[in-house]
Amino acid sequence: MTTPLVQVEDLTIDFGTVRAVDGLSFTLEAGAALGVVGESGSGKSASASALLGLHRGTGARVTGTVRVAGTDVGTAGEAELRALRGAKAAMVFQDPLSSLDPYYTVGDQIAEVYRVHNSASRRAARARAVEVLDRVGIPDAARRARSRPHEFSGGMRQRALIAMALACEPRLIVADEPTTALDVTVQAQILDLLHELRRETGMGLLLVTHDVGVAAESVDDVLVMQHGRAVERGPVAEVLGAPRQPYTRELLASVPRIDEKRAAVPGPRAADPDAAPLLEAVDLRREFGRGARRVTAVDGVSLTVHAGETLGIVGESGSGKTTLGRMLVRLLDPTSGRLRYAGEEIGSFSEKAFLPHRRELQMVFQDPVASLNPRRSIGESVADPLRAAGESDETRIRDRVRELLERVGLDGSRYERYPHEFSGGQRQRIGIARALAAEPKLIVCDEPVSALDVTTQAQVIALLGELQRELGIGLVFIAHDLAVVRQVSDRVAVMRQGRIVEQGAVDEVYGSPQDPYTKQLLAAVPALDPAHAAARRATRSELAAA
Amino acid sequence: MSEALLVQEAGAAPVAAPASGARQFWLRLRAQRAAAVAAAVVLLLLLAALAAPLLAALAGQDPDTYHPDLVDSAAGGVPIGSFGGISADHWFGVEPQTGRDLFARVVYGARVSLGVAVAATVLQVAIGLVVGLAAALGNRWIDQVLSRITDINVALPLMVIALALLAIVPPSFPRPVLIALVIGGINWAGTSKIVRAQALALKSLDFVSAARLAGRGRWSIARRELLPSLAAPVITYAALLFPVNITVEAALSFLGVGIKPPTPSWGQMLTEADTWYQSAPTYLLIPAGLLFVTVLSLTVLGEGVRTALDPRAASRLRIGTGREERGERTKERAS
Amino acid sequence: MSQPSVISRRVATAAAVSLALVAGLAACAGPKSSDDADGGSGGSGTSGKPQKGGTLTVLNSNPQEDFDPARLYTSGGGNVPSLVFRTLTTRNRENGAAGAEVVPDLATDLGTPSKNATVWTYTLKDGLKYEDGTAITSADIKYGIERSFAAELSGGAPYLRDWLIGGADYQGPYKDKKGLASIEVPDDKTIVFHLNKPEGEFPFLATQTQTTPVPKAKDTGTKYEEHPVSSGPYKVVTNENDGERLVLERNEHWSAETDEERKAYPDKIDVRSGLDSAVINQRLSASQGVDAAAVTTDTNLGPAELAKVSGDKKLAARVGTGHFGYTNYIAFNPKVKPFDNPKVRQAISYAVDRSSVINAAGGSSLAEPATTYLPNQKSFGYTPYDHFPAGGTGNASKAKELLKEAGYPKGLKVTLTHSNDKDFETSPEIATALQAALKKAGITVELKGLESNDYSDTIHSASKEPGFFLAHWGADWPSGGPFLAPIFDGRQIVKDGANFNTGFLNDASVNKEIDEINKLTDLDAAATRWGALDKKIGEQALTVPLFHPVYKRLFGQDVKNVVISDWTGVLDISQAAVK
Amino acid sequence: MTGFLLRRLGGAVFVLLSLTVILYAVFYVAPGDVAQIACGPRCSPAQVAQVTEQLRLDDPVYTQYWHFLQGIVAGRDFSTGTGVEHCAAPCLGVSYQSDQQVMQLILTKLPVTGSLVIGAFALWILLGVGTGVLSAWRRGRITERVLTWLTLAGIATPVFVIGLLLIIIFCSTLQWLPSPTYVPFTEDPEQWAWGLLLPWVSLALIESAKYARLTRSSMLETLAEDHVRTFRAYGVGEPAIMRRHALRGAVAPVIALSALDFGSMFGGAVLTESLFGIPGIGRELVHAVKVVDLPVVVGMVLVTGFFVVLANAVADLLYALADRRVVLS
Repeated sequence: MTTPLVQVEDLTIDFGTVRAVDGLSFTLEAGAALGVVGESGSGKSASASALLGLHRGTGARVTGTVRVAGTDVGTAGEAELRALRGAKAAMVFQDPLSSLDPYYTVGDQIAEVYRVHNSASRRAARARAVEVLDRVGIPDAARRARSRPHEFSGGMRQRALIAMALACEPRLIVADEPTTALDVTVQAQILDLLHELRRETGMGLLLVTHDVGVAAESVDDVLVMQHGRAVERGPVAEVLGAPRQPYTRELLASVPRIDEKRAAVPGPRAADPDAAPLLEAVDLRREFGRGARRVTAVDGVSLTVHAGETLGIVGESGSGKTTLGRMLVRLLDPTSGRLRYAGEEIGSFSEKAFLPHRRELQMVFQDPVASLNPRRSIGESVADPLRAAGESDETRIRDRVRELLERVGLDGSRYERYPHEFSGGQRQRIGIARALAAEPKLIVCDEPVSALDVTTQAQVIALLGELQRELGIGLVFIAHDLAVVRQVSDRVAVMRQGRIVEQGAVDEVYGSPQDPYTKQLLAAVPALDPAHAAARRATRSELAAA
Repeated sequence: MSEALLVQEAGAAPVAAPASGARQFWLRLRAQRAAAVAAAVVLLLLLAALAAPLLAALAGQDPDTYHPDLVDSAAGGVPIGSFGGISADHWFGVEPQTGRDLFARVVYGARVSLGVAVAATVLQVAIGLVVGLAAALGNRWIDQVLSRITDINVALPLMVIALALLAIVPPSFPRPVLIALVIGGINWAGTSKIVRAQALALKSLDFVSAARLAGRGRWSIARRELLPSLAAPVITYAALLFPVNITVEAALSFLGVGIKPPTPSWGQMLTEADTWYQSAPTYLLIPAGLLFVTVLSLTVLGEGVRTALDPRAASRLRIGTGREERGERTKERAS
Repeated sequence: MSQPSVISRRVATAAAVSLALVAGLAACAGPKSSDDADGGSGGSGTSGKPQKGGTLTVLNSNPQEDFDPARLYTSGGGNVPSLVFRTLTTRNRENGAAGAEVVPDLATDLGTPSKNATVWTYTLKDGLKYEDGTAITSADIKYGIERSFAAELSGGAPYLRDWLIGGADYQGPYKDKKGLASIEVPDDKTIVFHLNKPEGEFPFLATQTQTTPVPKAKDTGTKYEEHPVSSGPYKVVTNENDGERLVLERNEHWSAETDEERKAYPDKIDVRSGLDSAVINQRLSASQGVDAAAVTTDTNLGPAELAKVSGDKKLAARVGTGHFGYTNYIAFNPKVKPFDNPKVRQAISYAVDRSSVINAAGGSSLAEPATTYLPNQKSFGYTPYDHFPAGGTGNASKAKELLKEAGYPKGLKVTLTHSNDKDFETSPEIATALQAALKKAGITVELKGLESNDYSDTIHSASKEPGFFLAHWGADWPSGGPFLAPIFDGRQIVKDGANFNTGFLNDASVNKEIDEINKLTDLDAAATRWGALDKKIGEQALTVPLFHPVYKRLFGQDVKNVVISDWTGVLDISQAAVK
Repeated sequence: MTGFLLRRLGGAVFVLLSLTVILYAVFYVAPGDVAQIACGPRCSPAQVAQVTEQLRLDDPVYTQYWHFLQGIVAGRDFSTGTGVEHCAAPCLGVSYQSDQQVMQLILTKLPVTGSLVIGAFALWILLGVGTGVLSAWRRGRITERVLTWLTLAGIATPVFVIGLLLIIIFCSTLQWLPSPTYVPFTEDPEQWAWGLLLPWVSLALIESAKYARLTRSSMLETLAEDHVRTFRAYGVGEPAIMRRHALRGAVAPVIALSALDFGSMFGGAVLTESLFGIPGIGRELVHAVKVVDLPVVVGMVLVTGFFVVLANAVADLLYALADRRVVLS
């Protein structure tokens, strides 16, 4: 057996006082595929960057040995390192938009990289760029090579990045969360592409991801990381099928599964379909921009939400689900259509007339960083609805805020703390507490868990369920993750291009989808079982061909 | 410096720089040695200006007493003695023609120059904040009208309006106040543009939506949610405006509409000293040097404040307070 | 729709105040009378006989915005216009006091007075021609004077309007085709002026450019200044940007035989104006390239530059020093309390510190202390007096004593109005120096600085005039008449317009003496009596004379034949040579 | 695009009209008797009254403004005394203090200020961007510090101090250069350039400071971006990264700022014009304000305002051209 393609021994990386990677060792044989899986902060990305010596000159301290394709990354000179980068080992980054220079055409950027490692003419380099773009499935590659990154869709950009990686025929591709920013259907395509390329060229793949499902679909071996250390390594089927370490088990248990029915819900759920709906939208439309640039974000959506029930809304990015959610709580005015709440037509109310109902419709936002004002204490943020309602007794406000914080599982004495002192999941809880402070009848949750790690996701979802049972409020749960939606919803609506393509009881829609788009979506969801994954890959190509 | 640049520079500050308590801000500021020194210098200058009478008394001088015996009348009034008449009594020498003590005039001049610049800057920031916020939060009409007013403000030539206004206002009106009002009242477009742009960006953030859902009104939102986040870009911008305002005051003096004697100001001293460059160089070099030090300190301080307001800077500064910022987004540590 | 165009462009500088030459046009100075006659203190930069040829460059800060003889104020229109416009009489182009005399120009003599000096008759020389070769006639001179009455062409001195019969109501030839009857032209060579009162100084008035001939056929009204028809040694070849750049070349039809005054050595005069005064002085002191043959007709050395020049012998040799009849003073309005009290006015007279005022004005080389209102030159009839001796630095105790007598034992608080111009004359520096001096006498002075137009409006308005302000006055011609009459003749008080009798003096004996002196055609005899009158008026302490300015100006190293008269004080470019 | 241009045009007209209204209002209350100034200091009240009538200053201010607007649209006639002069539309009136038509006055001043601005502009871009690139390239080293100090000196020093120092050094002491004078380009291009060299340099020294800062900060910002990491990860060398990627990021902001500065410089070079005696718009404007010459002030401000407004639009356009991601609105 020859020397491994990648050989990492006792790799330790420190950022200032924080140790990101702690004594990591692993190898990767030529042509093999290794998935590095872990939650955020586990050190997986830092390790990947170390393979190409990208920590040089950044202030991070790196010890241990890293050998990639015969180069000792730790001791190599600048020139040697540059010869490694791109030519022998190429990296595919997470965010395809910011990873490309906005000012140059995609073709030129690939050509530039090609010319660094090959003494080719400008023309030849461009030809090579078109060739690899064509290889990664960019239609009309010769023409699209002359486009700038912002003229590409997200999936196309990610393909372009992969093309760049292919340009110099490297022996190793390091892909750092290559699909995280993408919709499921696109994610599936990219994963399929990587799979195919590997099979074709025989290059090694190191895939870094937080999504166990993605790893299951794409690699032979998997390495689970936590707190900078390797927890478990083995063939993918083995690790995912029969985890030996408790952490691995916990991780796997938290992953929502699409094929799992919603657990039976104990307690009173006052979802009486015959009762008058809490909120009813009829033919809601919303347009942005004027004249030639007009875009219809939501195009005639009708739906109802009852007290005590959860309506799930799924869709990919750009499907209009967020716009719809904001209209439901009147953060956005509908362009047309009707919106009835508690028997009143509120769609056309002025801000002033709506004020009495304002606080009864609340929202929990996706980004736990952006949804709390970083310069105000969290207590003040939670107290906002109380003060706005005219409460001025400081003691009563404090008591109520403490009560709410404790209700969502936080320490009630942390009134004076600022958002940055909390983790993402905690901030999401604060957001929920703030929504509850208004004593709402309905809460629209816009991707409330998509920014969270799986273990945290499960906790937040559980909290929402609990509150709903307790308070009998109506929930609208907007998400792109089909598995999550299945877990929480009574009914589900699938959105595409501003319209609802399918709507119904959750088990019906997931069990026997009618609309082709729903089918496509469901097929794109990565499965945890590698064997199953192969079967689904086949289904996908069938669907694509159809 | 044109306001466009300032817009550009201040605009580069992050929208809603996340998370920074006052203490961390202070830590980050202190961690930058240049900024800390600059802050000390600025503080010293401000103190000197405030304590001008005290300092002058300490030197045993006042800014208004003539010393005809210390200048050579036949030679145009050039100070007698080397280096512009620097002596134990006159630390910075004396002013040509009058023989007034330069040290006293410089410290009193600091009062006027810094005072005018501070007042003008505050005014620019205040007007800019109000107009910018109103434009960002108001409906399309208000935005249109205010944006046009801002355009008019940009197109108004400062010098022309200053000349006209200074002629209109009765001379009994205190000149430094008037100059501060004129500079502040004519040069606010930059601030309002920044504020409008930043407020529009902030407006789309979720925490502003949350405040609306809580039932807050527009102005309450502006005050509680937007203002604190606007502080970073506005402070940064103000630090850049300040030195510009000092030189504008000097330029007004050059055109003959600046601070009036006997009140000293650096700008006025510079203008007067201009022609004395060869025969009494210290007369020019002292105010010019001080102006330079002030502008330098303020600019460095401005950069420092901007860096300190950006929590991402913490890791660069290696004080370890902001490191978790990035990971924080997606991380939950056993809650 | 038609709107009349307009008028003089007379600019802030001129408007401010004193009027007279002062302004940018001619400021100036000639060697002091004591400095004698043989070459002026400036000397003639380079030795050797002046030759014809070359280009003289003039570096100025103020553009020659007015180039219409009707609109120029100063006698001979100052320096540059005098190269183009000849007048009935003109200044004697000599150094010092001799230069303060009036001599014939177009006319054969200084004029023949009759009927108690109310009728003046002039005869033109033979062979006078315009630049186009046509002959100059007395009718053209009459027309030139008449058009100066048109509102479109205002800007000239007020004497023609005040002296000529019917002058006050005449609106100029554009509106009144009949013309002004008090000017007669019996033939092409003769012109007769009928005055409404005796004026022995009419020959001085005849030096003003209004007596320049203007051919009626060539008159283009307000556009005339773009190309005025030359009667002098040079004609205008280029006039760009309203007088900012002027190029004058020889007028081939001018004959030196008819003109004893203008030497016209250079072939070409190149006037570049609009320059910063610091830059002008830098260029003149460097004297490089064209600047070697350069002069300035409007920019003095400032105190700072003087300090530099005085340390450099070579440079000092290239400084022309001149004295121009000019006084800077404090004016009182006795209608305003407490200045109605002569004791208060006297106290202030005693308290002034002339040495610090002079320092503020640029030091002893640029200003001479003044205790008389009239300039210290013979032609004005200078009669020394110092009614309230303040010494060099002020007599504070005497001042306090007077204040006590006046009823202000604890001192006094007053406001001093001044202009905000940077001219070292009525400017803040002077006011500040006074403020410091009066403080010693227990007088607290508050300063009130006004912008130029406002200042000029205020101090010349009978109703708004402040009690205590800085003022200055320059000579329209070197005689006591135009110096004293506008300021102290009670009949010249103007209630609803620009008033210059700022002390509102209306003393029958003064008025009578002015009339008597005006009857004299013997100018020396008149001068003596003007001097005596000045001394007498001085007793009333309506003004506190502060200083007479001294003008110092650089000229390039190739400039020869430097002549600086006491009339203008300016290096006379009609005499300068560059070869 | 057409919509963008039309909206900009509408905005520009509104802004410019507002400027004229403001000026009429300000000058209406300003002290200084225009007729007295125009007539001369020793005019009698009767003469002043005649001048007042001729200048139509006895009309109410709104009538005067109306005539001004009429002149722009339809032109006006003015008496010269001997005849009538027609001021063709767009007529900005005739100076109170001289007889020149304001439009002609502007047309004679424009090339002058234009010469100053264009030369200085070229120089300051060269100097500023060069300095910026150098200090971004040598970031953290002594070169950067020295350059930072130099640029700060540029910001901190008033132009009249720098200008005078340059004259003293280069014209008087070293005598390397002729004294600054304005010679029209059409007359002698070589002298034009020599005469304007010092004014150009003075302006450029001061203006280039901010370009240096802007270039440097834009480049550093770009260097911190993800795509630079991409190219580093593909073995692209540092010089190429600076040249191709970092500098490219500075192009759009520099172009946009240049357009704005270029526009505002037409009315903003007052000090430089005064110091060097360049007979341009700024100096004429200050002079006109001092003598209360309203038609000239209004006309000149209209022109300088026009350049500012134009520059704003051009800056947006250029920015969008330089950075295709930007949408014009």
